[in-house]
Amino acid sequence: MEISFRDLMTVFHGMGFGALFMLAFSAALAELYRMSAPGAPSIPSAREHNLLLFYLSIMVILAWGAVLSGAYIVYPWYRAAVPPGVTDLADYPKFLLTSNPKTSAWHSLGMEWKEHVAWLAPIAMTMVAYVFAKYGPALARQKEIRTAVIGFAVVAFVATGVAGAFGAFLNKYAPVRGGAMIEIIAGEQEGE
Amino acid sequence: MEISFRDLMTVFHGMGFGALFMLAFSAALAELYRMSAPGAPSIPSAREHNLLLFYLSIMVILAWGAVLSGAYIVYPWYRAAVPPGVTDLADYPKFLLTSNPKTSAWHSLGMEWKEHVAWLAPIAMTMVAYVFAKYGPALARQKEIRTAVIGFAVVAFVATGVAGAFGAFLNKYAPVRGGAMIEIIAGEQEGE
Amino acid sequence: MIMANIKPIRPDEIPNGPGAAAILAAGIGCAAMGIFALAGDAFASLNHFFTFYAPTGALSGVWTSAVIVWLVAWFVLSRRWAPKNVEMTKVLSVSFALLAVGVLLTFPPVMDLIQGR
Amino acid sequence: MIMANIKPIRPDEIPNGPGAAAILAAGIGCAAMGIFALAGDAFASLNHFFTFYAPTGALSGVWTSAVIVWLVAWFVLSRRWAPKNVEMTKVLSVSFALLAVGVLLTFPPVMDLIQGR
Repeated sequence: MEISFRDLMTVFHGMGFGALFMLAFSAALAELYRMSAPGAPSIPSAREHNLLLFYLSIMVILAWGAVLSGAYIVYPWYRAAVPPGVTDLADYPKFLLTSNPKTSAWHSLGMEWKEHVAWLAPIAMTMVAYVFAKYGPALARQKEIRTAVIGFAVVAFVATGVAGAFGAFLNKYAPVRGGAMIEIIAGEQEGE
Repeated sequence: MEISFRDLMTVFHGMGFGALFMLAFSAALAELYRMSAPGAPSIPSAREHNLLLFYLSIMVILAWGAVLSGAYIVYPWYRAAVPPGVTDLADYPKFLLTSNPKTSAWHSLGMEWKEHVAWLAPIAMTMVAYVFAKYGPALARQKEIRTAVIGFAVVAFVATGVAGAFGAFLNKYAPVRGGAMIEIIAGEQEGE
Repeated sequence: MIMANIKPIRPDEIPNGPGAAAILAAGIGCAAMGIFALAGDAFASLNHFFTFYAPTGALSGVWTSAVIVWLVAWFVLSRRWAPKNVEMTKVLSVSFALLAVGVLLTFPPVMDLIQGR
Repeated sequence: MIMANIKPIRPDEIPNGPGAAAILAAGIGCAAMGIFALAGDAFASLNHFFTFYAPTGALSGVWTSAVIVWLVAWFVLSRRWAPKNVEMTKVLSVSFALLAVGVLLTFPPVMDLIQGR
């Protein structure tokens, strides 16, 4: 069982940042909704407030980590130009996809959508965390601000979902590959 | 952009059931923890209680959906025996992986772990949902039951994470393939 | 059974018996999953026996059997414990121990270790 | 700016200005991301201009520019609105409209439609 360096970086990008960010979402949405609900049965304690703020801050870091690692580590490998004379496109995922009309939309729809829409998530989440830090439970009396916070958070979730789902497909149909092989478990021959 | 029938079923298994189940987890854990916390500042309203119960019930359905679709739809394609005379193993993912010592552990560790441990999740989550339905806010006075509910839920989450992460890797290194091709978007030639 | 019964039930209280039954049964189900997985892997005859549905192989029988064990255990425990308060601390320890068995025995390196591979 | 100011601030209340500034700025940043993405796709010269870091291509300039627009907008709005209450309903409508612009313009079929492809 081994993994290439580029695969490993893709795992950090997609699972370490992206998937963790998405997994954190449902709790963030539920707690934001609840803590700022008008007529909530109780005022959240300072501890609850700080816990959610810490949680949102981690999510902001994960969101920026996901888009930056995507744009500066994985994407350059994905879009690398094919050197003259090379005919095997396996190491050039973008050109592998666009070389065939049956797969080109995975790039022209999937990648082009993903690479741009994903950036809405860190911008939106940074705002969400800032506003929660600033207002906290007082959001219950700021109905419009609360609407904006939840609305932007939902859009960030959906944008990340689009990016993640297409990421999974692209990683299947045209994985980035190459770099040193990293052995996780020494090879074994037996099958079962 | 097209997808094979087997790929599509794998998507239903992995994203439709598995990933949705995982995405739902953080909110379920946070709310279970909070609602049943001893000395919680407020008794959850009946509406809150019913909402979480509904949410947990959906998760139970997703968990069973994920393991059953895995075991009866995707896994048979994964483990299909190679007919005599066939030398191209691309359509026989298990044998493709085990034929090479460098990839065999993806099967012998990844798949063998995933196919068994994943079943802990629906069993555990069914118990969690039942106990929450039965006790609800009274869990705050049943410290041990609460510990068991949260402990089993965390194990279900981790088991699903193992299954999902290896699922993603297996889907990359030895995807199930074949069946009718389903066109999502008509082919186009242009690249950018 | 040693864990059953004991504390009187206050009128406003749901007894802990139904919860204990569900929790212990879930522990039993998880342990059964691990034990059957190991058994199916270790013995060719059991592997054959567990092949309830050929395309899914032994996994079909392993999970079906584990689920049956879980549901039967739940049913039996529920009938015995439903109206009672049981010693929850003991139930909890046993349940988590059984869960740990399930987690460990579904982990291939542990399976292999036990089989001396 | 028409949205700014108005209601008196109660002493126990945080004014809505800082929140409004952050929200509107986020809307502006998202819209900027969409607009720059479209511009970089539509005009070869802009595509070239946006290539701040060659391996990442135009995306590097598109996102950097959008983030700068967002942060500058946030800074400016914060300075103007920090101590005030603003007409939040208007701010909200405009922010969601800008967010919608960002969502639509980052969707390739809409990009293509606008460019008449």
